[in-house]
Amino acid sequence: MNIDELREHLCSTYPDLCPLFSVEYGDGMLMVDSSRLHEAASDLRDLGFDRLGMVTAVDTGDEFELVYRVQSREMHAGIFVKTRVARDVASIASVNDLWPAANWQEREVFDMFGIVFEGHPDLRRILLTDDWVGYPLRKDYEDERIIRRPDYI
Amino acid sequence: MTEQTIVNIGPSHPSTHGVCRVIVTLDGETVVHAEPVIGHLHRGIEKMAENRTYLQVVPLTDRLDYVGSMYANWAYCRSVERLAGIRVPERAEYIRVIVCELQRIASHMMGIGSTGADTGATSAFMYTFAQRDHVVELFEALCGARLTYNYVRPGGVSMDLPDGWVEQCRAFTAQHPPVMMEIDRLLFGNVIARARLKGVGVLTPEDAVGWGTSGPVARGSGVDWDLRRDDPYSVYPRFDFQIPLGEIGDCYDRARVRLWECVESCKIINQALDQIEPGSVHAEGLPRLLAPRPGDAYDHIESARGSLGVYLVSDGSPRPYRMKVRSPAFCNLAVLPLLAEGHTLSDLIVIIGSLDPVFGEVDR
Amino acid sequence: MTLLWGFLWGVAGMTVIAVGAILGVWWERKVAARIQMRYGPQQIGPFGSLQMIADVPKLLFKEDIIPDSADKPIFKYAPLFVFGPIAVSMVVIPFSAGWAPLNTSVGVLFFLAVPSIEVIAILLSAWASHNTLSTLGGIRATAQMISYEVPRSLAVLAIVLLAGSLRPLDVVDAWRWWWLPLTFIAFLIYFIASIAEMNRGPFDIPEAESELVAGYFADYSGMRWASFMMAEYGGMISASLFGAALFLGAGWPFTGALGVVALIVKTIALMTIVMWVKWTLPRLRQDHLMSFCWKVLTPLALVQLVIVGVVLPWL
Amino acid sequence: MAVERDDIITPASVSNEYSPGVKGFLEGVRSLVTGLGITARISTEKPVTICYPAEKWSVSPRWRGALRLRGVLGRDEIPLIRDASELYNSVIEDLYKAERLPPCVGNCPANVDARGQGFLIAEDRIPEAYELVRDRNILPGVLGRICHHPCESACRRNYYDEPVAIRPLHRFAYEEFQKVAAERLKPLPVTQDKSVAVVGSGPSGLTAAYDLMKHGYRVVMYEREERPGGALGSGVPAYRLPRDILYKEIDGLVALGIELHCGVEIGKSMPLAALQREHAAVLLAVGLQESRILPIPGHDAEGVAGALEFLWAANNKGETGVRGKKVFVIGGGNVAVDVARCALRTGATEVRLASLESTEELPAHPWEIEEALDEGVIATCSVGPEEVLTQDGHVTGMRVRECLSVFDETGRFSPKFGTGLSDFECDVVVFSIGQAAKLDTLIAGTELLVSGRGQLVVDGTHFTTSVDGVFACGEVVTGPGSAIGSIATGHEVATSMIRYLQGNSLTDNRTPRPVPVYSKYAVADVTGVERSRLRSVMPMSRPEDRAKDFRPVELGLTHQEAMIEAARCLRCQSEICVGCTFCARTCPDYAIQVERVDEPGGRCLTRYDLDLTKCAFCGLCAEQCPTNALTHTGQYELSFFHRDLMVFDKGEMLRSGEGTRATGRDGITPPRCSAPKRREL
Repeated sequence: MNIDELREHLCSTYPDLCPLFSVEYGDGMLMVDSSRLHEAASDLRDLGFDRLGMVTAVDTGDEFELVYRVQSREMHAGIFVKTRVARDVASIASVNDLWPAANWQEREVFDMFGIVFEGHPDLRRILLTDDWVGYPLRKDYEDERIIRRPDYI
Repeated sequence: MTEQTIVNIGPSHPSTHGVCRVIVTLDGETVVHAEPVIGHLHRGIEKMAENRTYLQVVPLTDRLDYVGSMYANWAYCRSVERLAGIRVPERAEYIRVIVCELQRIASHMMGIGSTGADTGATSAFMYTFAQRDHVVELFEALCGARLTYNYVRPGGVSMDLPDGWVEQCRAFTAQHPPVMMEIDRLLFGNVIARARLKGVGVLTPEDAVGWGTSGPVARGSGVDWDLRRDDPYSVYPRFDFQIPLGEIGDCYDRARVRLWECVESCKIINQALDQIEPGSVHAEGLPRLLAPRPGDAYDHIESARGSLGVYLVSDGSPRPYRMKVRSPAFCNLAVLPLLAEGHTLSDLIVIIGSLDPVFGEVDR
Repeated sequence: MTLLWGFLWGVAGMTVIAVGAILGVWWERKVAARIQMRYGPQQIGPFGSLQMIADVPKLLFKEDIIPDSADKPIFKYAPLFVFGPIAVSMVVIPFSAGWAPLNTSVGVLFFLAVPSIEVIAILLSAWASHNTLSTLGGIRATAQMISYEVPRSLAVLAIVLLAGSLRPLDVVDAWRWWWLPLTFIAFLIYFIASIAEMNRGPFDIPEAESELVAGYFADYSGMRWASFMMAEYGGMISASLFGAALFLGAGWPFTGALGVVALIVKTIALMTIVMWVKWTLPRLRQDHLMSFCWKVLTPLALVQLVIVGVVLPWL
Repeated sequence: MAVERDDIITPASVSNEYSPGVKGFLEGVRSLVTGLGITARISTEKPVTICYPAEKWSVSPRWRGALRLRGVLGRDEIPLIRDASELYNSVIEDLYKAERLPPCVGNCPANVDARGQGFLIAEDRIPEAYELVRDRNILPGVLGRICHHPCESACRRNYYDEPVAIRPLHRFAYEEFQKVAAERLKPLPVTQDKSVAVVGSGPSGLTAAYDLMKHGYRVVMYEREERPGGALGSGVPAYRLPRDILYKEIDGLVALGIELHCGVEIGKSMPLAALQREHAAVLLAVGLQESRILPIPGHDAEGVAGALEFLWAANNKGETGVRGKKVFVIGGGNVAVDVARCALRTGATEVRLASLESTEELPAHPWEIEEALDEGVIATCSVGPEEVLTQDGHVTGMRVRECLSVFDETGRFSPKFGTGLSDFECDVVVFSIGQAAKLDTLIAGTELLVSGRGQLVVDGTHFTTSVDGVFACGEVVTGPGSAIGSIATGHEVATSMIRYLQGNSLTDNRTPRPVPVYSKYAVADVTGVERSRLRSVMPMSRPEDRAKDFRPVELGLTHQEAMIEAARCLRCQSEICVGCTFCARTCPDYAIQVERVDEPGGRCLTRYDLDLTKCAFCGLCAEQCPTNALTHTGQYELSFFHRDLMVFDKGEMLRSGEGTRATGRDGITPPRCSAPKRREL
């Protein structure tokens, strides 16, 4: 399967959000609903995206944007899979069963954002201590040790 | 089966290459389960970056992979350049390639040397460190620092090559491969080292891909994947170089791949020194305060440890809204429990060393 | 009277070991440094030779840290028993033809047996530290030292067989230069096994700097730690001396005072080789160590015995 | 080890697998011996380490060690760049090579010391500032209104927020100087017996005359027109340069000793040869007198004018005959914009500016275009004149052809035209596509050569003509250019003439004017910048008011505004910290605290604290320091007896760099930042 066929396939599978592709790494983007994330990830893995490069999240204010980056070595392609979860019930299906690489990375996202990955075998804090209070990379995280820069530039 | 012992290796331990703690369940000397506990060096760099301007983040990236600061500098700068649409002058790209290949040598010297040190061959460690010191002296002449360079900047590099630097660099690349051959005979030809390294910590290619490993760890398992060739960035397509691969993915292959890569890096440096032309080393007319358009950008480079990526989100302000470092050492270290199981405690140390983690990068 | 002499010999042995350890450490630091492209100590005294003189007071005055969870009496006194047997074993070494501090008919046996007490002391100190790494180191040391007693003793047996006496002075007297090729395998085995006995690289598995940090003496500091180090260097000195005396003909080709000098030169040469090997070779793993002992050294030592036994009737 | 391609030269010096059995055992033994051999060999070689610290005697010149300040405001004086004209180039070059030349000075064609001006004005020494500027910029009051200020585009302040208002400060200094002009303008003493004639009283002629007078020569100046000033008087619109200012400033120069004869046209009133006989040297600074007009169909119709004539009429008569008419201006340069704006002021109903270049490429200065558009000028870009439409010999309109590109790949002027034609209705067409010299009467009877473009042929660097003793400068040599550019040629020709008059070689030991290169600045984002840091806004009259008449558009700075503006100057490259606080703002770790007081006369840095416990030695602060006052030292021994000692105050920052509290001992010499001697690799 080459890139064009991949695009067609994804366009037909996710017609509402036709992904954009380029042959270069890092340019494909696929926005899926959080309920369909695991399904989409599974599809992508079956299509040859055998590497999960990165799992991370962005606190957009009212919800979290989860960013997965999957790569295919044969196609020389990388796709961002993005999805959004609500802030108050931050929970999403784990992709640990598809790529074991998600194990630590999802733990890190849980550690920093408090997003729960359902089906993760070992969802504990990873970088912070187990008794840490709060999720530091959330924008509303408060800690008196954080030095705020003065407003001038 | 005897009664199992739980042994705590680290966080302060000479062979954890930083501050890693491994909780090892031992059956006699055999590892039943090894659980790495990381985060002792977590400084919250991703959080700190949200409170600094784009330029001020560069010194922070120095402290990610402190064995190879240039890589984090470069990955971050590439991401910023992609985000802000900055064109980098060609000379700057060449300089970046040269310093990063030198950095690869410096970093692998650490990796190979610590393979020796972990197995008890301390002298091999000193020999590789002498080589690393040559590189570090080149960097000192280049940017005035020996560890945290703060050299690659968004839009180019901070300073042009000093006078006589190219000759120094050529002298280094000329003397380096023979020394590597000697290290090869001293360390990897040695019957004891072979016994210690071969067949220890075998990572299958499937696991290597599935667990997201990259760099020498993946290539040691025969996964033919190198961003310099497969996602050619910068001026890498102009160079002729090979990508060494391992056969079975044991500690021996991983360490040997590193050694081989150093020789290939010398080739790249020589070619780059031949091709480099005079010119500007920094993009003209770059504002002091970068405030890229809102959006996100990801770029990655092949660091000494694997694919090092930086994901940046901008909200249009002069400070990154979110910075995520996809650190190769973090992903590589995740396979440690997989590799260590069934080997002895001594092998566990060698396996940690062969993954070559740098905890500044693992913990961020 | 005997008691007094014994006491004086003990003090002399201690002194020899202490001074030898001081010089040995300096020498090892220089050798290791040159192998590693360094200068080593060079600031204190000529070529840094007084470096250890400066270090000894430091070790003496260092805080003596005893872990709370340690078994205190054993923890405190185990180092003495590590160091003591090594010092005692020095008394049977034939320094020159016709002169050994203690001329006993079972001197060879004494030399092989007494330092083995060290194993117990090491195990005690390891256990008393109440530390998993130390305990592991102690167990490793026990296994290693007891195992290597076997090839070492067998190797010495070859030379005893040739000399027909267990008295070291008799061995020295009987030694002829052609014994050297004849017992070369035995000498090698003795040498290798001695390295293993004194827990030095590439057999430093019990200490294993990179694995067990320092193994059985990880929790020791100050003078207690120094006694472990002195034991290591004392072991090196005594094993080298004994090897040089038994296998290399002591003062051969000289006699008298010159012979003592020749013995010391041979000893230093052996010690240098020990250091050279340590700073060159990687460390073995426990299972490699054991199989090397039982599958290589012990059969070879037996082969040597057979060779000697076959040659013996024609002498 | 598996390899992908066969052509790899394997670097592996040992085989991957040993043979089985006894052979393998022997191979193993051999590997051990090999290893022992390698270490034995290395142990006989010279160690790579050095004896520390005895042999540690140099670090990289770029070493990022402890920081120090070279100088500080309040303790050290800002150096003023003032020297005799013939030495000035070498002074500038030396400063440039030493990286001590401020960008504003380097970028100015005449190298006016704008930094010194800012310093003196901030210290309330305004007449001195005027005189400092006048040394290099003969008419600060005039140029303070009309200069295209290359200094401000090079101002380092662009990098942080907005450039310092250097040009308005020239003007302000002139206005303040007028109060004390009477006692300060004294005739310069004539010490030499030779005299010099200058033909033309434009900026370049005045500059040369002033430089010569400073050397004690008598200068006689001849001007064709009734009033002096050259192109400043005839070409520059009065709304930018009120004529009384111009004449008053030239009067000041006359008061310094120039013998000015107006209304004397050399070649007509008296021949050039007469001047050559009478004076030891003659300088021709006659400028350009004629407009170029394209020979397209209809160019000779009534209603077609040249720019110079049009501007002369507008400025000197206030009437150009376009009242109630539509004006079509051809050209995209500054003169064309001037013509357009003058046409508006003399009553044109519609003014259209047509240029070959596209909107982005217009050669006129962007601020000029912006002001013109504000006033109601219509710009039609990327068109070339095709034909003047006429009816009965009168202009009725203009036909233009679309222009695809003006320059070819190599950057040469080579316009490519498309096929699209369009007509514009108009009554007057003004060609503003360049000027030419009219030299035929002047040079009649001499051996002076004229180039194909109608300009005097001169030696490009010394401004000597083909006749001995006759020099030329200004636009008649360089072609159309800026006023400050003409002034620069005036300085050069004065140097040549002084050497000529003293009988010295024109070329020996002469430094050509350096052309410094500075990186361009992007427009700084000033959204987060405090109000107090921004540039003083030049008061402007409202566009709808100013478009009607020739009153000045820019209204000038008040005394207070000027003082604040002068204090904004960063005193670049002076190696004296002015407390600009940019290091503190750049520091990622808040390690620097800077405070200063701003009292004229008592301006000083009150606090400069560097907290070394926070410093990460990233070097960002020293890298961006505009004055180069903050530098790294070569120190690498930075251990202290007490943590409190790690906070460096101002006094500690100003230490000499030899011996610090870091070592606890003063007077020991730390390693110099010298060219590193490296060991053999």
